[in-house]
Amino acid sequence: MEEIIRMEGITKVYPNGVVANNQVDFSITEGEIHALVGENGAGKSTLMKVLFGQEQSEEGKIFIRGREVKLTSSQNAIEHGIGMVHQHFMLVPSLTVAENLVLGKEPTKGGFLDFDKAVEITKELSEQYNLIVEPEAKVEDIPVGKKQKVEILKALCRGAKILILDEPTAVLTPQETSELFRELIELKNKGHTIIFISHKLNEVKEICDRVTIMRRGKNVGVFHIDEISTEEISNLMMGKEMSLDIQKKKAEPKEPVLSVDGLSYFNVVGRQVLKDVSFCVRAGEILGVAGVEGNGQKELVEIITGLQVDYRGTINILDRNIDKLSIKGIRGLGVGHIPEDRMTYGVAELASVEENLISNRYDDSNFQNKLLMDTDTIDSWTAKTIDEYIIKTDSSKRLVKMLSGGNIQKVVVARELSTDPKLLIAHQPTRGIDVGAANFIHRKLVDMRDTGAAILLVSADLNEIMDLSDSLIVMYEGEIVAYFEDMSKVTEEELGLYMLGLKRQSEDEIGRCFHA
Amino acid sequence: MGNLASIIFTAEFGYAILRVTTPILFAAMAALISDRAGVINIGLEGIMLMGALTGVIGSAFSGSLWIGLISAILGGVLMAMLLAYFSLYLKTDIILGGVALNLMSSGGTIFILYLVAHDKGISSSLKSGVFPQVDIPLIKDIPVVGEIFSGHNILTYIAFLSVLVIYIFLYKTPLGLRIRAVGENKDAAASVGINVRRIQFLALVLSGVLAGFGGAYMSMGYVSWFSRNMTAGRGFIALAAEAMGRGTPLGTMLTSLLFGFADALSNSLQSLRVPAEFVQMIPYIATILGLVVYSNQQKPKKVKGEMEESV
Amino acid sequence: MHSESKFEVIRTLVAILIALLLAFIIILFVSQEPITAFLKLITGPFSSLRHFGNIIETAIPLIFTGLSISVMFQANQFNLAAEGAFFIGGVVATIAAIHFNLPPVIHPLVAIVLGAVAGGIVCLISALLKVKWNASELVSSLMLNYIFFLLGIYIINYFLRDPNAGAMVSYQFKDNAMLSRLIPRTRIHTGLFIAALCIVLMYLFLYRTKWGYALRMTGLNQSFAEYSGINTVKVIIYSQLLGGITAGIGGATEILGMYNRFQWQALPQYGFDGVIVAIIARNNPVFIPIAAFFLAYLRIGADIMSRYTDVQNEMVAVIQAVMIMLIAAQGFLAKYRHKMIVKGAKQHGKLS
Amino acid sequence: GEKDKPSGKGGDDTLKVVLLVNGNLGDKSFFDSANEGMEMIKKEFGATTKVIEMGDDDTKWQPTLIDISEEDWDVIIVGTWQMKEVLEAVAPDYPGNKYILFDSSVDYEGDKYSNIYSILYKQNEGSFLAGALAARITTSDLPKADNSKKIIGFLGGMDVPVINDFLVGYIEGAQYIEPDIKVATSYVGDFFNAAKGKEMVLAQYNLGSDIVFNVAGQAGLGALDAAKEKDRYAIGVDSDQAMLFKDSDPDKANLILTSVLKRVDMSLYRAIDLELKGELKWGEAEELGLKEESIGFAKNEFYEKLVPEDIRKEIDDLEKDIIDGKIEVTSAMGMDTDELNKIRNSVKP
Ligand SMILES: Nc1ncnc2c1ncn2[C@@H]1O[C@H](COP(=O)(O)OP(=O)(O)OP(=O)(O)O)[C@@H](O)[C@H]1O
Ligand SMILES: Nc1ncnc2c1ncn2[C@@H]1O[C@H](COP(=O)(O)OP(=O)(O)OP(=O)(O)O)[C@@H](O)[C@H]1O
Ligand SMILES: [Mg+2]
Ligand SMILES: [Mg+2]
Repeated sequence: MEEIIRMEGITKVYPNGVVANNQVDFSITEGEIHALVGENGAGKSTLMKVLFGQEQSEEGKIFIRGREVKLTSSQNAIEHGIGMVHQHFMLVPSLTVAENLVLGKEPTKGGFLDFDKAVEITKELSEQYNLIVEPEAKVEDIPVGKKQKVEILKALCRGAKILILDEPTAVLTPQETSELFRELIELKNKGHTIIFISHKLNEVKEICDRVTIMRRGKNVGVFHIDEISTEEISNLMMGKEMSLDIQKKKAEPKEPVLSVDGLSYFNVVGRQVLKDVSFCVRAGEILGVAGVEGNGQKELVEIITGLQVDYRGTINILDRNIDKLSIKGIRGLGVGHIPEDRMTYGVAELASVEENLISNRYDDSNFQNKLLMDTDTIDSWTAKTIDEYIIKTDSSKRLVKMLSGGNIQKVVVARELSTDPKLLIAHQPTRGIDVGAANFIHRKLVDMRDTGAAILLVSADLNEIMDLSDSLIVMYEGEIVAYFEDMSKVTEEELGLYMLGLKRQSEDEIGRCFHA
Repeated sequence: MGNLASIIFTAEFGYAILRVTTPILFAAMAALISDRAGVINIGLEGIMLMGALTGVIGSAFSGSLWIGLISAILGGVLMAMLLAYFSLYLKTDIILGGVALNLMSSGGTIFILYLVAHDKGISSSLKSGVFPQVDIPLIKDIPVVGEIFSGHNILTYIAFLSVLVIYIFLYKTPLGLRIRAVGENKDAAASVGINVRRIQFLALVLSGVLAGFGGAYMSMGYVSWFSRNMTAGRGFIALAAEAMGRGTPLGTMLTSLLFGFADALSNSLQSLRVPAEFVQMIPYIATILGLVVYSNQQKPKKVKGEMEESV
Repeated sequence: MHSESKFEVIRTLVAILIALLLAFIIILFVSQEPITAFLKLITGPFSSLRHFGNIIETAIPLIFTGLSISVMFQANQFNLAAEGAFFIGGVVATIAAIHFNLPPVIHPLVAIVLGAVAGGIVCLISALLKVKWNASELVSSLMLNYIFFLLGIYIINYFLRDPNAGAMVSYQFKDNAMLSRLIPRTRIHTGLFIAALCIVLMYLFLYRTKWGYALRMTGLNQSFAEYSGINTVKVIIYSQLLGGITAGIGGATEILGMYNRFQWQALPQYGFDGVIVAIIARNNPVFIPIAAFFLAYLRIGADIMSRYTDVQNEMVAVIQAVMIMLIAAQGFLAKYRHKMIVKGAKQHGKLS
Repeated sequence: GEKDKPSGKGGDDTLKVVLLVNGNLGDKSFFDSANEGMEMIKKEFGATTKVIEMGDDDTKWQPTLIDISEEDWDVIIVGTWQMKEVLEAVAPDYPGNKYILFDSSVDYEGDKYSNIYSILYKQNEGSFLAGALAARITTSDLPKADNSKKIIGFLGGMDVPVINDFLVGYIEGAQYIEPDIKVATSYVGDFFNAAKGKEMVLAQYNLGSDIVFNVAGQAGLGALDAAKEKDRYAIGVDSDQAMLFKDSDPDKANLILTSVLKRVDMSLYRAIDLELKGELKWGEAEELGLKEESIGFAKNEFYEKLVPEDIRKEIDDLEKDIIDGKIEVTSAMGMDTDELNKIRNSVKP
């Protein structure tokens, strides 16, 4: 097969001084699915943004089919048949699927937008590639999986022959993921070339032909997928050997710490998002919450942590009703919260590491010295915490936005765990971060459980849920549809059936999760 | 109070509302276009003022009203381009840029006026034109309605027409779609190859065009000369009207009219027995009340914090 | 980081140079005596102690409104009612300065405290409107400026107006009420100390107290602050209250330091100048006095130039605007900056 | 900016006069008139003159006055009440300088200001005549008068003593002719918002007044626009506003019956003339009115054409009575707000 893209000696320095790519060579051949892997911050997205013309590199050349090209804008790259589906959705929520799809190359009739034509284009394309979407739905109303499809269609619609998919599976359920893989294979068979970025090495093994591994801004090797094992890939990514599975002894649950009784919630538009949800989390156990995103997990977490009010039902934490409590009051009961969206809730990226670490205890009396804050105590506490959680930064005064994704998540985890919470709500605690950091965080969670904390783990990542949880509930359309007291009896496939609403336990079985 | 009614329920009062609303409406539409593209244009006041001056100069030196209008638009566009260049290309904070633009305009117009007319206050030595008033056939013969809606300055009709034009532009044309996309999520727009900066530049330029119309109306319609600081805060009012109208052309038109009503009322009430200061407050208080009534009904997220601080 | 701050200095200097060059070009076109005019603009403010004193006098109110705006901007509250708060601070200080009978030192302090309260109320209204009804503080504050201007004028006109005066001004202040002058032959007044105190207090508040911490975190990321348990509603309220108080102190200090009776006929525009000062100072109290001094220097230079030569001082508004926009332009000289960063990265051995 | 540079220090014996404007030129009234006075002084007496605009920032006025006081000028002229206290603070430090203050007077008690000459204007005398004329017109059967309603209008710039002095004279003059006259009064709030001035006057015309007197600087030009739009009468102020528009806008000029003139130019010219003759009374204030021709009532071609002879005759008689002291016009100077309100409210429509 012909080499379709070659990047040579790419060096990219961000305005904040981060050297994201350092003399990277990268090449793909036509018609392959090529994996790009590496730890968080290794420079994968950056390299792809350079290829997509979105970022300009300081040094280096790009060749397409052997001809050198200058890609100075996305428009440029699009013209060369390159399409990119970003790590974060690039959609305009208030516009319809069709409008999002044709944006930038809108069909017109007499100078005006031709909406019907846009819908038609969407339908045709969607049928052609078997990526089913509703053209006239507003993007803000459709589920994540569909948004992903819209993103891919967007690229195809612009005639992309080379598709860059930056962590497309991070937000998908197993079923959605396998559906996506089927579609990718179909695309490949139709002659498209795909660059696939993922942290999930089994996925890489599953559908990719070759893999390029990056570490600290450099390319550390290119392999045929059959020539290399996942262990070897992960060793190359991290530069050292690392065990992947978590050692954990059997849980010894004690009294309930969190009890949720008959919780219902209607969102702003009046849709019922939670329906009569009841369960308990006991001291010394990790209760997993599995479910496709958008089935009420987000609201559940927001209500328990006080971010959302106006619900019906009773929530007690350590026998105290939280109905009248502020977020601060809830935290005061000994609740920690690792939020799902770390850049929105987890950190203030323009504040320093230190400032981010103390946000839940800045007014603690031992941090105060009369009217002023006691900087000495805070500094030494911060230094200790940075050490303990192995946060890679050259100074505690460094802005958080200068850290890599994994280290940012460690800042969040360090802050939430170092208060020794009695109840920890961990929502997607390792989403989109590398194996090393994820492992570290998993181990910390297990340690916490062992010292008697109650942990509610909400995650769309089935591996994570299956590995960590002591017991598990499954949510579907705002209801608990299954409860597994013993994890060893559950298979991934079976979970999938519950998550998609194809199966449901009896009320009695479900009711067992309410230990009160 | 009988007096009050005798002021409000007259055709003249209705007519006055439309007249008073015109410059605000132009400026509010200008605010709307740039706001929808995701750039706040605080410099409207200055842009309008510059348009008012360049319009008078253009009209006086060419002897043509239409060249005057074009000059006003050019003046507005140049100012808007300056703001756009600094804020979009040199990354000057857009609010600071707007404040600086207003500063530049309030001094700069006087400086230019002095260079052109050797006068620092008013352009009355320049013979500039005034846009004609037009009667609308049929409507003009209907009693009351005709008196209110007919016989306005042509720019007044253009102002109200611009609402429709902008509506169509924003919602029915490719460029309008791009402007809305850029304003809502510029990364998304950029990812499909839309040049975000160019779209925002264009939106600011359009904003300059509309504010230029507003300026032209001030100095060649409302009155027949330029005088220092003659926009007198209308650019700010327009921002309020746009915010109150929640960024939709129709809503913004209604809120502009509301302000026009309040202003017309304050102009009329003065002749009665209310302290001038309070009467002059009416439009501003009306705007704040409007903001309260029309602003997002959704409560700020965390009101719960107020109820109880800690355990 | 070190090269970063070096770059900021360079950029500021280049911006000033370009603006001055532009000033010179404009002067060349409009003046018969361009060299003199230009020299007056640049050196005039330093030509005598009195002129230098004028810079300080002008800088004092700018420091207050700069601080006021910066604390609100740090909390991400775009409240521009500092203008109205400054004005009403002056009005209320006037009431105290006329109607109270207090010993020296105490009298101005009481007047300033009352001015502070009044200023606080002005900005507080925007905050409450935002908290209760989600009304944009930017818009409501612009309206409040007019409302409080008119209210202030009403108070002066109907309750404090000196009928023997030939303009709409208040009675004279009690002698005890006025701030004393510090340096003979200048009007530099003890308000300078108050300004200095406010700078220090504001710095300590923002960077060394828990309330300042909460305020800054709210400004940097409100969702994060809420999630962390910070009561952002409270922050929104007290940041604007504090901004109003600072502007109110400024208005009171200006009135008692520079005037012997209230005589503002229009909004004095210091609130908008405060935006300029705050943004040039990057909202950092430490840099506020420098930015204020710089702006004051420019304005005094312009006055002196127009007084002695044939150049109209309005020209300087244009120069000021260009200079301010260039200084605040993050992207100005960005290419040069990027080169410097790449070079720095190479030196630190990050690139092989 | 400056008009002319003083020629070198000391040296020759030409008179050197400087005018400090605490605002800007181009107001088409007060300061422009003072500026014209300076032109006359330059032309007639061969004096070296300079005009400095100090802008609107009142904190800059005192430093400027001090700067100028330290230069070599024979006479330093400032105007308005706002400069009075500034002058009081500065003048005693420079006993060798001579200062003229127009439109206000320093407080001469205690002999501190022997180097200041103050000029006050009796604008109320001029506006008394305007009021009388307006009252006559509104009850007349002139083509554009509405003699069913006895309402006349007044547009002020700001609610300040000088403006109210005009107003009180206007009301008194009108009541002198027509005791139950109504006067609609509006204040623009500043002196530049012409659009607002126009709106307000339109509202007054809508209320039934058929003639409006504007005393609002540039904002007052809006009043004249309103007159044209409504085809009603107007009275101008400060400069002869009918003549101002005679060529550029004859339709408008044809509605401006007269203007009340505040002749700052004449009064300054007169002062310098007296000074050269050695007759100027330093250390005193003079009140100048119709008699001294420092307040004028424009009797131009439009006045002659538009105002019927019998009314003109009546106005002339009134003017004579004022000059002779037979009629004494009330002044709003020193009047408190309550009293003023009583007068204003008594004639509100
Ligand atoms: N816009 C930016 N400005 C400054 N630094 C950036 C920017 N984008 C990324 N970086 C930094 O560049 C480095 C590489 O980032 P990049 O996003 O390419 O990593 P990645 O391999 O895609 O990581 P992840 O798996 O977390 O997505 C990181 O240190 C990151 O913090
Ligand atoms: N602005 C900066 N100035 C100096 N060094 C920086 C800056 N930003 C990031 N760095 C450092 O540059 C190096 C490369 O960054 P990168 O984000 O790739 O980290 P990383 O090695 O991927 O971290 P991890 O594996 O923990 O995610 C890191 O040591 C990081 O701390
Ligand atoms: Mg990393
Ligand atoms: Mg990435």
